[in-house]
Amino acid sequence: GGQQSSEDAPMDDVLKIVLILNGTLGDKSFFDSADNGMKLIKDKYGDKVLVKTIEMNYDETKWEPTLLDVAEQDWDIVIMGTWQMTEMLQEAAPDYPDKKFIIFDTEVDYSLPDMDNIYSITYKQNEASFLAGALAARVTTSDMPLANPEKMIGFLGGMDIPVINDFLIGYIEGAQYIDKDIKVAVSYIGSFDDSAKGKEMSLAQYSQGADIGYNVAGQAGLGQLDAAKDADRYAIGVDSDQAELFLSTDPAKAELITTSVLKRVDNSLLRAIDLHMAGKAPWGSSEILGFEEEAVGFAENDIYMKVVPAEIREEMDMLQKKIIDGDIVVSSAFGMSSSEIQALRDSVSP
Amino acid sequence: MFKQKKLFELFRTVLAIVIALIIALITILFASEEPGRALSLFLFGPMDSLRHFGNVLEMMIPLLFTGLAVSLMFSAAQFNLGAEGAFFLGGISATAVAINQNLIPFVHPVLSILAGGLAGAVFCGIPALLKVKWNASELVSSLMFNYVALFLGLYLINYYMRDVDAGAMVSFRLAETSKLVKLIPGTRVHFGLIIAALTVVAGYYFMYRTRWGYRIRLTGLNSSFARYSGIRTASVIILSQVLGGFIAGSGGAIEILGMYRRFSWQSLPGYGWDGIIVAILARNNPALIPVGAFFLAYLRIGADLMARSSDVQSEVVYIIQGVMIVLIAAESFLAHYRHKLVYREARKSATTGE
Amino acid sequence: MSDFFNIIFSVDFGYAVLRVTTPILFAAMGALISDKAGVINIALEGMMLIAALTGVIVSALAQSAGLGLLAAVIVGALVGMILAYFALNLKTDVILAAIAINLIAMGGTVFILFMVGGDKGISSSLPSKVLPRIDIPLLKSIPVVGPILSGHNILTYMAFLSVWVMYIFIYKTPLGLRIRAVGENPDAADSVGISVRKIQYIALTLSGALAGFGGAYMSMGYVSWFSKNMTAGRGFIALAAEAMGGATPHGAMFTSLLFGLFDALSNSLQTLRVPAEFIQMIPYLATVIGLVIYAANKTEQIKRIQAQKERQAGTKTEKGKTT
Amino acid sequence: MNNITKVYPNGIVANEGVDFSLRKGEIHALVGENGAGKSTLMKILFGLEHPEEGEILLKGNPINIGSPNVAIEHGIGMVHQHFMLVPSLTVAENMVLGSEPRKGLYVNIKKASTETLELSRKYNLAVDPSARIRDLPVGIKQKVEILKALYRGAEILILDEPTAVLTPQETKELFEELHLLKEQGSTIIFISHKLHEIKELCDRLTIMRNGRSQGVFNVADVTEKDISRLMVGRDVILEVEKGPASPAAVSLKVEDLTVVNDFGKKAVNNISFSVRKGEILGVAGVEGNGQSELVEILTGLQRINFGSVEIEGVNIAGKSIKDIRNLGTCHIPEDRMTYGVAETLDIEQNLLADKHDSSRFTGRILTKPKIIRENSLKLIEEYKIKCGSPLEEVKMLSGGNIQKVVVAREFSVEPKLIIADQPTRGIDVGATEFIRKRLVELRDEGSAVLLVSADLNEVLELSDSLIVMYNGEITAYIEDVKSLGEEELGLFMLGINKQSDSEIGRALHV
Ligand SMILES: Nc1ncnc2c1ncn2[C@@H]1O[C@H](COP(=O)(O)OP(=O)(O)OP(=O)(O)O)[C@@H](O)[C@H]1O
Ligand SMILES: Nc1ncnc2c1ncn2[C@@H]1O[C@H](COP(=O)(O)OP(=O)(O)OP(=O)(O)O)[C@@H](O)[C@H]1O
Ligand SMILES: [Mg+2]
Ligand SMILES: [Mg+2]
Repeated sequence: GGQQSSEDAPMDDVLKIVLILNGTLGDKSFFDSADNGMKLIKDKYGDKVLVKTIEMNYDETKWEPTLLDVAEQDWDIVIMGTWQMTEMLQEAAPDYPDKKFIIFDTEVDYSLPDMDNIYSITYKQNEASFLAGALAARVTTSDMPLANPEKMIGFLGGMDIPVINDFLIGYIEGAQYIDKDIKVAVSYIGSFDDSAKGKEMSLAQYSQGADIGYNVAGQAGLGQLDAAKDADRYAIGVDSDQAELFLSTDPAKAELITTSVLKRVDNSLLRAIDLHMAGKAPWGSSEILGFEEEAVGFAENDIYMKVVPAEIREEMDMLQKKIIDGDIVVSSAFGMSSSEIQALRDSVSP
Repeated sequence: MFKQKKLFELFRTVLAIVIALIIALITILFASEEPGRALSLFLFGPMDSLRHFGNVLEMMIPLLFTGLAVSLMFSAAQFNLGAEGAFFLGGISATAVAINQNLIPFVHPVLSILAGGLAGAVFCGIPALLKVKWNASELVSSLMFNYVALFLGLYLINYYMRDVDAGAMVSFRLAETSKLVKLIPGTRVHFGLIIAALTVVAGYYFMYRTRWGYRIRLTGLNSSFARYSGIRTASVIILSQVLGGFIAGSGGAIEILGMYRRFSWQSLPGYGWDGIIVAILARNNPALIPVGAFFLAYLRIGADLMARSSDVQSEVVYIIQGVMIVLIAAESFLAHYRHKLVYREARKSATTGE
Repeated sequence: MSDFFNIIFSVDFGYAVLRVTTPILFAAMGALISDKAGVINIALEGMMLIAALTGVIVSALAQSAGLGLLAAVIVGALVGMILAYFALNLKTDVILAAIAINLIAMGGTVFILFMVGGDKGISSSLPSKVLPRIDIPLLKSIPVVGPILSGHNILTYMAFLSVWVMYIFIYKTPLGLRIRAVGENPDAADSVGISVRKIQYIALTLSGALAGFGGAYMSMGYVSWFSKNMTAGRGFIALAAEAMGGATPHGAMFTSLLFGLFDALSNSLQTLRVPAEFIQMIPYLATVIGLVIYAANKTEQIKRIQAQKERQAGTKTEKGKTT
Repeated sequence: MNNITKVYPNGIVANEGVDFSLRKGEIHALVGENGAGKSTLMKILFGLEHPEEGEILLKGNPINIGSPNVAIEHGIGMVHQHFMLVPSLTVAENMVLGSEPRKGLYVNIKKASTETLELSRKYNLAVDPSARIRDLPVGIKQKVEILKALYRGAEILILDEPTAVLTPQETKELFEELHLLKEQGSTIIFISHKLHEIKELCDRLTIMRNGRSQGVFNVADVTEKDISRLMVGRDVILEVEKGPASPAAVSLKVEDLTVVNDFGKKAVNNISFSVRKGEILGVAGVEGNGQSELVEILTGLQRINFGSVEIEGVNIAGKSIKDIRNLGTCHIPEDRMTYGVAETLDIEQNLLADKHDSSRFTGRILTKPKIIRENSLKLIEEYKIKCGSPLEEVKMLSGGNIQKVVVAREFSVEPKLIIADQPTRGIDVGATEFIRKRLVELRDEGSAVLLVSADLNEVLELSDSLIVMYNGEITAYIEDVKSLGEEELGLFMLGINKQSDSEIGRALHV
């Protein structure tokens, strides 16, 4: 459920926006972030907008009916995310030409007819992960208090699937950019729920010599943060600023989360509505957002400032600039076959 | 007397539903500012448009298959929980055939469904074989095999069927020739419903009107007696599990062919457990499977509509479902009154009979 | 390959096995007690989940890990009673009732988490407590064994202790005797004035309490928060472990450890160059293989003995004939 | 007990206004047909069932027996028709179950054992406290059951058909023990279908029929014939009329058969005999002397170890149960609830078990419901199975009627060889008479009958010729049973006497 109910919307000049999530809230990842986007919009525009978030759960057969339901209802803009929604949207959108659709984290095929009421947003998470990889490489070779001599860093993925691997590839490239000899221990939990298993796997990585890990496994990845505390090692969070999660309840743990790679769906949605209000929204096309648009980022919080030595931070800023300027081009896992990815993983395996 | 008992059963069920609804309402009161609207969405939402009612029928299809599969397996007194894995593997195998672009319509879905069914049959047959040969608990082995099925299936998709141009771990698109036709315009109700209906009818006849069904039931009710009567119980057990697996596997195949563009499950879809619910509600009787499946599907869709269109948390629907299922299946609910009724009747017939 | 051996012969690995085994062991003991009383408890999964959430909420409110544990165990027991009420009083099929409880637990925990913590995924906003780890003074200083056995969460020790307690309880105490009698022949128990329903109530309640320990370990020991569906099938694995262990406390402990061993192995082996899916399969496949080997051994043994006896008897018969 | 009425949830009125009274120190028999309501009445007295109407007075005071616990407190003990023991527990554990002596938190097993021993000495019921129930023969189990009731301080002891599973020797022993109990002040209610036992043991008797009491009588004042008339409502012929047998060709031939059981013991040791068409061959012997194993081999339930068995000229080694049945064999099993029926299945389907796939009842694919219904109605009528409809579950029937279902099914195949294992165990005189008559009829129609029974009367009355088994071996072959006295038979059964090999060899009819 969301904040307001739809039916009793009074005036016509209110912009009615609905977000349909093909999952549930609480993922500490981009569904939560998208929901937060709706809050940002509401905060900024107040009574001029009506917003609502609908969770469709993970049962894929429920998504299409929901999409059609909301398309038929009195909403002006329908927002959804992930690649899984694209084909449904491509089929549905032409039937509702007076409605607008925003889809994030993927893009529709604009070569198809009548796609001009859809705006697609994708993110350069591989670029942000590149920075995480570079940071991890610097940390493991540094003389920071919890670093060890082994040149080994960890990666904890939820499942062996393209989105996760897109993070992985950026991470590997970032690490190798710093030092070709860096080894990356890669584990997949096989689930996005099982944080205990996530912890177990991270502990195994730490005990095998990794001194910093990067988790990209939703809720299950949080196990890595616990593991970092147990093993006294560093961690890198993902999607939202994970240090913030624990800052008040478990500061000791928060101190080990050097930074988090951010995927700011919220910012990108607010930006989209801003553009729409200004009449400049690029309906009928797609945008890839990155550091510049603050759609991806690197959590430069107090802990980052405190824990990471200044010269490393400076180098990170420099790398970020190089990426923005196009001096560094980061590859993407989308379009790679499973065996190619496997080969890449094997090449850096400890 | 007989009629009165039936009436009483009806009354009992209605009352159980009413009580479950009251509990649901109380839960909703906690979760919602507009409980009345939420409840009415829950109750009547599935009937307020053709599409919504279509959703109920769509959801019934997999439940009919797994419900029937489970009831067949349980009828032989085998506690095989493999319907879950069989359904999943059925979907995978069907996908392997359905992504093939060079087959002709009609033949294509038939082959895909057969592939799904075969995968399911093998999958559920293994625990039965282990049971018959070495007396290894089918409960344990099927439960563990479900996880194996999940990871095996994911591996097959990931390494052999994944569309690298897609932005998620999904298979290639299913060929148009493989899809099951839609039956009702404006809904996604597909030909699978007809197959399911035929399967259920066939299942009923199989269980109650054929020698094989008889053997399965007899073996399930008393295997010593079945053996004594000249029935080879080991093969009967295997037959029932293989058949159940075949039905569950076909169900998975049909679900994929009817409802999906590509294979995209990343975890076990849960229809095997739902099948257990349906089978127990139907007391393993295929004739009652549609009732159980409709009930569960209606409950799910109503709950979804409520969560979607009101402010009720979607998780609340699990609570309501659980309470409803438990109360409706409660055999002793109002047993006291039933007994009073029986007693009165017996007295009456005793006095008039003399 | 030497890496492989380095991993499994490391101290950390041994330590991990015990850690992974703990929640399963508790739940397996829960499965055992209800099994002994003749009711199968498929609701362990849901019970653990509910207890895990309870532990977190109460320990955060009371600022005491001990109270959190207590509450988790009590709530686990309560859920056991509810299952008993439906299965025994209302005569709902016990499997169906348990599936319903699992459903309710799945949704209800998230719902309550949202009401209490304002978040649907994780309880990190609650200042919950974790149960302490315990160093065992003398043991600790022994090389290799010390670091493997010492320094675990208190619940890990309690889990292994519970096996022993269970053994005493089931085989030595009057209540245990009654539980076994009820499970094996309820009519016989009934005929000597034992209330079958009461005994099964007690067993399911204890089963819930044990699952409660397992749940508390998940959220207050294993990790330090509650997250959605965090038990991730451990309740079912426990069920399997109990059945595979031949429904005895020590058998169940052994099989839980076996599962723990293979789970820990699969966690450590991801660096091997094998697709992740195969490594994720290991614990489950190993369990089935273990089960089959155990069962096959037993049947083969019986056959062998039978054949041997036949041979012996046969030679005697032959002799008897000729003389 | 005054005016007791009990209606079961399925609407069956098991007791209707029953009055029942006991005098202190008597042995009171309760008799009636199967399903007359005896067990129900006793279960009410023991608190296992609750009546809709009526009251129970103990020594003049109304008491409310809500559960067996209350009954036990009032000094009522019950030995059930079917054993109420936990097989994996020891005798001592079974004894004390529910009222265990304690030592701290533990069960005081030592005390349980010594108390068991003391009690067993006091009442002359010898048992070994540390033996596991599952390893004990039925006679001992029965003793444990009685001791269990006595351990709980029973002054009123209800015995529901305690002799149904006992051998004559064991029955005799039991009666001595019951007399001893009576002398020591106990009151006993005794249920049995064997009227001679009642004559021998009891002081008074209450007769039940159709859920009502037919009155109380002094045992001395009524004859067995009177009792059976009051029970059944007509005269019952207690002895089967049967003409002399006219044996024809051999139907079953057993040669040098040896069976090794799971403990490596030779349960059947090198026996040979044959059964001819048109004769009833009895197998006499104390239970546990190889009869069950022999029957299991003959019916294919167990694999042959050594020796050969031919049925209708076909060697059955390696043949399935189905094959053996197809040779024209039928089998009335000893344990009807395990092997004879599926309790929760209806009567009609139970009647079909062995012939569900015969072309008469099943077409190429579907079964033929009409013919099946005709068949079940015919059998129900022919065998006088007391039931509401063919669709009633078998478990709703009384034990005797369940047995009739088994017999009806087995006899309806025009059997060439009938293997009847304890065919009348625990069923009332009416049903017993009926089944015996059918056996003789079938013999006269040319079937070969192998009759295994622990009931000496039955063996002596029904058999044309007889083999006696002791310790897995045949100790005697009696060609003409009429010439045999009970005393002589007893000596063979106990293995004290044994015929010469050549005499026994005649059993093979070569
Ligand atoms: N638990 C029960 N539920 C339903 N009906 C029952 C139940 N127990 C007994 N009956 C019915 O009550 C009637 C009387 O049964 P009861 O046990 O008293 O007979 P009985 O005299 O002991 O017979 P038997 O000689 O076979 O032991 C039977 O017709 C039976 O069908
Ligand atoms: N669950 C049940 N439902 C209906 N009737 C039952 C049930 N259980 C027992 N009965 C009936 O109770 C009566 C007595 O049951 P019991 O088991 O004592 O029969 P029985 O004593 O074996 O018969 P018999 O004296 O011929 O051996 C029987 O008449 C049986 O039909
Ligand atoms: Mg390092
Ligand atoms: Mg009786």
